[in-house]
Amino acid sequence: MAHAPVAARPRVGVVKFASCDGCQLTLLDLEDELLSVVEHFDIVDFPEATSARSAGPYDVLFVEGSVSEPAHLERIVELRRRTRFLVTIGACATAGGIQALRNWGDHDAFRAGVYSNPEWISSLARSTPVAEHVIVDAELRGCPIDPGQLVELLTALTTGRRPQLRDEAVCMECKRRGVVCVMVSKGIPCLGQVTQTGCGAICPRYGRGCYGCFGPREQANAAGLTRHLQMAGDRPREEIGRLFAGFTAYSEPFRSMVTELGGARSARGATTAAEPAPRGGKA
Amino acid sequence: MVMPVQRSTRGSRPTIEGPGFLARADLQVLFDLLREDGRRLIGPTVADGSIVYDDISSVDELPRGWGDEQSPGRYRLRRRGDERLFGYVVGPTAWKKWTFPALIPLTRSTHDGHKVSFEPEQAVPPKLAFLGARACEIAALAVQDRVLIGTEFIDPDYMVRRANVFVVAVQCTTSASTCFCTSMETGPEVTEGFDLSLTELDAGFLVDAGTPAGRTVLERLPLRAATAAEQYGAAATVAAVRARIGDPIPAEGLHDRLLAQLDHPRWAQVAERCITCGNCTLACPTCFCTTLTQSTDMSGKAALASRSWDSCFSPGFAKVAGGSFRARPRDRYRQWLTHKFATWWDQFGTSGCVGCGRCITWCPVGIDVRDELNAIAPPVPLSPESRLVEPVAATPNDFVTAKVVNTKAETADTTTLTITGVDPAFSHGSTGQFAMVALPGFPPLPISISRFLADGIELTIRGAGPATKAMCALQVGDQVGLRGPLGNNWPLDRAVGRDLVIVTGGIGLAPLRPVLHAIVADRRRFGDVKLFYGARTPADLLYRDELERWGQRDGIDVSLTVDRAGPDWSGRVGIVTHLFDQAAWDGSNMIAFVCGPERMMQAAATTLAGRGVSASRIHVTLERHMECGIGLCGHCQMGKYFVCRDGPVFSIAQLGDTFGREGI
Amino acid sequence: MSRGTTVEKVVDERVYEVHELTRVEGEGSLKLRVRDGEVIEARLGIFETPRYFEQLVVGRTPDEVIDMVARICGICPVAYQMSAVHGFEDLFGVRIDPQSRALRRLLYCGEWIESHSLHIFFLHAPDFLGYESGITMAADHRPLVEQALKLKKAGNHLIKILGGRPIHPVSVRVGGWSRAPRVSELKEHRPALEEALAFAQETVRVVSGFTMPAFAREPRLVSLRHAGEYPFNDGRIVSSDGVDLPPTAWRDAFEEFQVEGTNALHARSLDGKGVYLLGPAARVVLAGEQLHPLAKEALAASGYAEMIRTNIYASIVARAVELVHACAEALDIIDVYRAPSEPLVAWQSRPGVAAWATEAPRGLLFHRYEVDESGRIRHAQIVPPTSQNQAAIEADLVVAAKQVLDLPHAEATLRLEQMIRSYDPCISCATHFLDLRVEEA
Amino acid sequence: MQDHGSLVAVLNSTWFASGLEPGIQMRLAEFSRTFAAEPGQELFREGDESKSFGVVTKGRVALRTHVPERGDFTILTVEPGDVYGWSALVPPYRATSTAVAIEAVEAITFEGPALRAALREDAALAQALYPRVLVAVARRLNATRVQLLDLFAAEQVRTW
Repeated sequence: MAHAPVAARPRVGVVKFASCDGCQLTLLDLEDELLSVVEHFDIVDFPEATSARSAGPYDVLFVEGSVSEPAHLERIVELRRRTRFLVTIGACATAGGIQALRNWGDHDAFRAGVYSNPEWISSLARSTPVAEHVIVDAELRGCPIDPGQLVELLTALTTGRRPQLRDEAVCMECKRRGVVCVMVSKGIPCLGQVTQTGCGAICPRYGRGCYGCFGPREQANAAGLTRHLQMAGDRPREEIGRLFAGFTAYSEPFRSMVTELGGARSARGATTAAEPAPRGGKA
Repeated sequence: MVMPVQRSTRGSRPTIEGPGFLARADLQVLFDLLREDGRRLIGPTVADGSIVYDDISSVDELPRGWGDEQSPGRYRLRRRGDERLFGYVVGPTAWKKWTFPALIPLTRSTHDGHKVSFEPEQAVPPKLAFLGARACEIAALAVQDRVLIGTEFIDPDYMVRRANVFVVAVQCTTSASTCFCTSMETGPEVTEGFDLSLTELDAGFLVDAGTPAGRTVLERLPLRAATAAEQYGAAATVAAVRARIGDPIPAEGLHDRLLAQLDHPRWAQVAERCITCGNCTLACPTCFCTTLTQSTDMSGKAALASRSWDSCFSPGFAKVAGGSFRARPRDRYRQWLTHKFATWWDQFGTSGCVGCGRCITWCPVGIDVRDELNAIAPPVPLSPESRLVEPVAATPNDFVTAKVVNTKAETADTTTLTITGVDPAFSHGSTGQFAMVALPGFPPLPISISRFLADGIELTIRGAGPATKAMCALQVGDQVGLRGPLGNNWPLDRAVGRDLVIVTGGIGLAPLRPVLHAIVADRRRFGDVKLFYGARTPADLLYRDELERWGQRDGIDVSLTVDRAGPDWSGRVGIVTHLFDQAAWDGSNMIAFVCGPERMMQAAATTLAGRGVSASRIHVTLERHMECGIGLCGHCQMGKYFVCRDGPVFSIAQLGDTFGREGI
Repeated sequence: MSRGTTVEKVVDERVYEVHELTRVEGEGSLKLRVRDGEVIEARLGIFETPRYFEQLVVGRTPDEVIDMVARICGICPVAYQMSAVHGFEDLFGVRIDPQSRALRRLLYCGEWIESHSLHIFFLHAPDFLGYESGITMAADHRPLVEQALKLKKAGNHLIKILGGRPIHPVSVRVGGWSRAPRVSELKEHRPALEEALAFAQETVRVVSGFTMPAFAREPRLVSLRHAGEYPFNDGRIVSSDGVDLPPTAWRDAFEEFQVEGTNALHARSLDGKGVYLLGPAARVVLAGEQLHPLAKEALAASGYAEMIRTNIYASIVARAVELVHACAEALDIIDVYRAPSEPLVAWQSRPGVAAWATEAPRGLLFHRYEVDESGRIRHAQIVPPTSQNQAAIEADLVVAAKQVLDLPHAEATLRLEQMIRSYDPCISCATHFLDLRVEEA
Repeated sequence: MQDHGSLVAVLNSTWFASGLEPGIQMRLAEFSRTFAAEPGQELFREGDESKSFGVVTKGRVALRTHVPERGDFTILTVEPGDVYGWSALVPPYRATSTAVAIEAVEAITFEGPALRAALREDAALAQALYPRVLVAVARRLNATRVQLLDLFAAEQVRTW
């Protein structure tokens, strides 16, 4: 963590790997702060927003998306080399993203399941978080990331503060906001207890259970929650598995829960599901 | 306003005559009066499938006809099928949301070149009225008063917010399976810390004032004097709530018991279930831990420090440079439980728990602190055990026979019979229980057991009528018919770790004698034990040799007095309450057992209450005509109790207004 | 410019190439080869990484699908939620509360405002005004950019009120909403929307003032059309040449097919006419009579009512007109809104095919799910607008080629890039895969 | 004659005089003296003129009354802090019982006539002292009533 401003006016890059662009869009969605952000940060590379390009070096690099195809492997290492302070943004970059659900399946079956000409397509068998490949200096969780946390990180970078990103459960935010617990009062399964805070408890506030898009919190007792859901709600294992098989499924301990309980598609699921088997036609 | 009150478990009634009766239709008047006073009304209303506290302005927003079902990890609304406005138990919201908000700005600071400046934020608290505060919640406010403004350092934000609150209490007329205010001695009766109190009846409310401010409002309400029936009904409902809740946690001595179990395996076991989500701590009405967060603007020149609720369950809570010093979930659970129920006493002279049950209901995985406490720090059973055994010959027409092996003339008219060869159940009976004793041709009589022996019991009988005279005349070798042991017992386990006062007169010492035996057998587990015993004359004193031994050898402070004596008597002459009516006691950690003529018990209870002993800790035995001893014959009814089955031992709080009332 | 434009000097061949398109959503490339004035290759390459969404949703429940498919695109997540939820409700015969349906339109208004304002001011306008980005544009046009940000925020905030957050909102459920907003929450947003409407009208004036490169062709247009409303969530699939199908029946007239060198699939119509164009221009032309009066007014005043059909660069005007419509309709919906009596109606899953098309900001978005007996997805097909537009884009590259040949190479390349941006391509959307119909050439 | 300071201290240690204003206590001290009695020593006899009013500070004083044929009965014991000889303040100033020390007794006594005179002249003193006397007498009256009830007599007593 930086303890002095990274640079007077840090050179910032925003790059993407496998992702939906929602997290980098969050930067453009800082409507109130955007113009002051660009005063304090020199955005040198941000293809989605500007035609001005730079190959670095970067004082700060925001990396969106998961490492998901062969070309990504060298690219992330190369980017790390040109970066002082590397920040992964969003569930894809920090946890592998929703596309990491394929990690439980047979990749070839997946491709064959959708491609008429799979050989034209290059992608890795597993979608993995950036931190599996290079050292990450800071991460912003969430699918997508929270604008408030992004601003907190940016202001912390300009002042050299430690960004104040809490490691507590989503429940804490529910309680602070006076949101009635959906699990206790409605019996809706909720991952809030095992999920890292940051979103502002959106799902419980909107009458549904947390689906864990900010990923497991430190020492998340997913096994304990699972036992309770099985006993109290006597739900089928696979239904509980699907709770964890979401946007951060590939982060432990969610990953073990999915592996143990099911919920993500197996390779067999893939081939049978692709019924009728795809037949390719070239134009 | 309720200026912050120090919490005490004492049941002192507000010094205002009342109560009045307010028709339900007129409740809106109270709303309007409080709003005229410039107050925001915070009260119960149905939202998101539960009854929450929120801004309300009209009676229509109250949860009319709604009740709730609560159990560990589960809360559901249910229709009551009546028009009650307060027919529910405490919900998810705690009043601290307004007196101790979840997030407040603390300090604004600026940084300009070498210059720095710091501006404290000043709270401008709204004038509020809390409508529907329950006894446990008022106790919780008092606990936070102690924590936040009760010591030399005060929280200014809390102080101003708290001072602006007008408290309208509502007596509990229903309870949830998660309630345990009785064990924490915070309820269900609201006794202090309120401006107005309401007790809801079918047609309306009993209204009482607790402060001059409350009085002023009360006087402007369209009230009529409450009828005796209404007052009795109200008292009876609340008493019924107390009875329903029971005493789920044996709280006495819990402090020491808990701190002695820091290495109990159960800590690790509960940590398997605990998600460390922190819900319990934030739902708790007394938890006060907070954390500071700094935020700066993009330039870094202006910063704001804010304070928000934090929880000892969050990993970051105990983090220092070297990592967390409570690294494991088990450490955090232990920290929370031991703080709430033990070390809080050491820090603030009160329990951190008020027994509202929120941490049980709102634990998403339904962990019940009561179970954890009873598993980790169970009360060590006393002998004789406080648990009651199955009586022998339970039916009225059935008796077992037993042999008198010894007789001892205690006084001119009182004899103690030693009876052996009885069913072991008798030996395993509990202090204060009685046996139905029968001789052919005489009506069976309830006789308290005055000693438990390995293979028998002793009965001390005063020959007052034909049957008792016949019993006193029994000789060694004679047989008697017995049923029992019957009735309940002295709550001796509640005396563990407390000072115990025993006040008794005449033959009343007999049912208390086993209590003294039990204490002597396990003396170190009790604080000061005082026995005040009055008799008619020196010659009427029972168990003289034991009295002497208890005083000389067994560390019991024995004081005797008689009503009249001859010149040869050098002891006290006078009434038993004069033995302590001028003592300078702090009754806050005292429990009292009283047995004697009703007139004497009333005087003793009044004097003890004056010494600060709470009504829930003054226990008396009642005498009623008993024939069956098991609540079938109906003779011993007293209000809603059968004295033989529900008693004979009752707390003054249980009896409420019925105690000492003529003709009940 | 490491990956900017380069020129291979070949005697009689010119190559215009952009290895990584900027100011478009996602990762794409452009290649145009012209030999002796004849276009021999016009290719919009899409190298965005595949994420296999149609496979990931197999075995999941409808409500899970709604959460998952939103992640196909961070700019138009609402569109994905809408096509999915309406498809499922159609299959299960769910009758949602009329107010719930109104809120669905309101949510779409929010997304259109957010997406269109982002595209107009931050992706597209810099081309017309000669800037690298909306941000650098702010140096000379700060008030304009500040207004644009407010407008965008007005849209984002609308989504936030309804769904908790602007990107990947959480409250859309089969049967309605997990939570419906209080009337007061929406009323509080009214002033911001009024300001947004005013600026949207201003925007039409501003963009109609831009100098449009000359460009003319008569594309085949496809969009939804609805008798009573401008198409968001509902209507029939119609084309400028007579196609008229229910929103469930896209596959009766169209298909997708794979082309080498791109990770997105192209689409074409089965009638052999092939290429067709989706998006604001198509909607304004085909469903214009349902535009809000204020939007009609703005369109008329712009003087582009005709040109948006023939000149792709003018699509920016159509987009601005739709901004006016979205702001105006949002205000109308809010004014008559009352909380639905039943925000979430109960429903029963039934096996079968759930298919539906709605209008994403970029054009028609078709979803098709096969639901099995246990209420799980057995098979999924998602046809996003950009993959359908690819063929049209490449066709227009050929048209454009003729007009840029005389320009200096770099300028020509920029012009081509600008033309591609006119489609507001959403490449993350386009990048996912579907099984294909066999069609032997 | 003992110094007033220590007398005040002793007075203050009794419930009867504690909390009285220092001025009043000093005033009281003027007519008070300490007094000690051996076990068995008679302080005054029923029917005699009550010369002094006292506060027991140590030991126990029995108040006895004589019943012809039945002899002496102790009807009350005066314990430390409590008063005896209140009849010295109330006409006809004659003892209503016989007071006997049954332990070594220490007391503070007030000379009757002087105290009465002072109470007549010094309204402040009277205002301070009489309520205390009244409390003492009332408390004794209450006890007497309870004793009169003879609560522990057989017919009243619970039989179990």
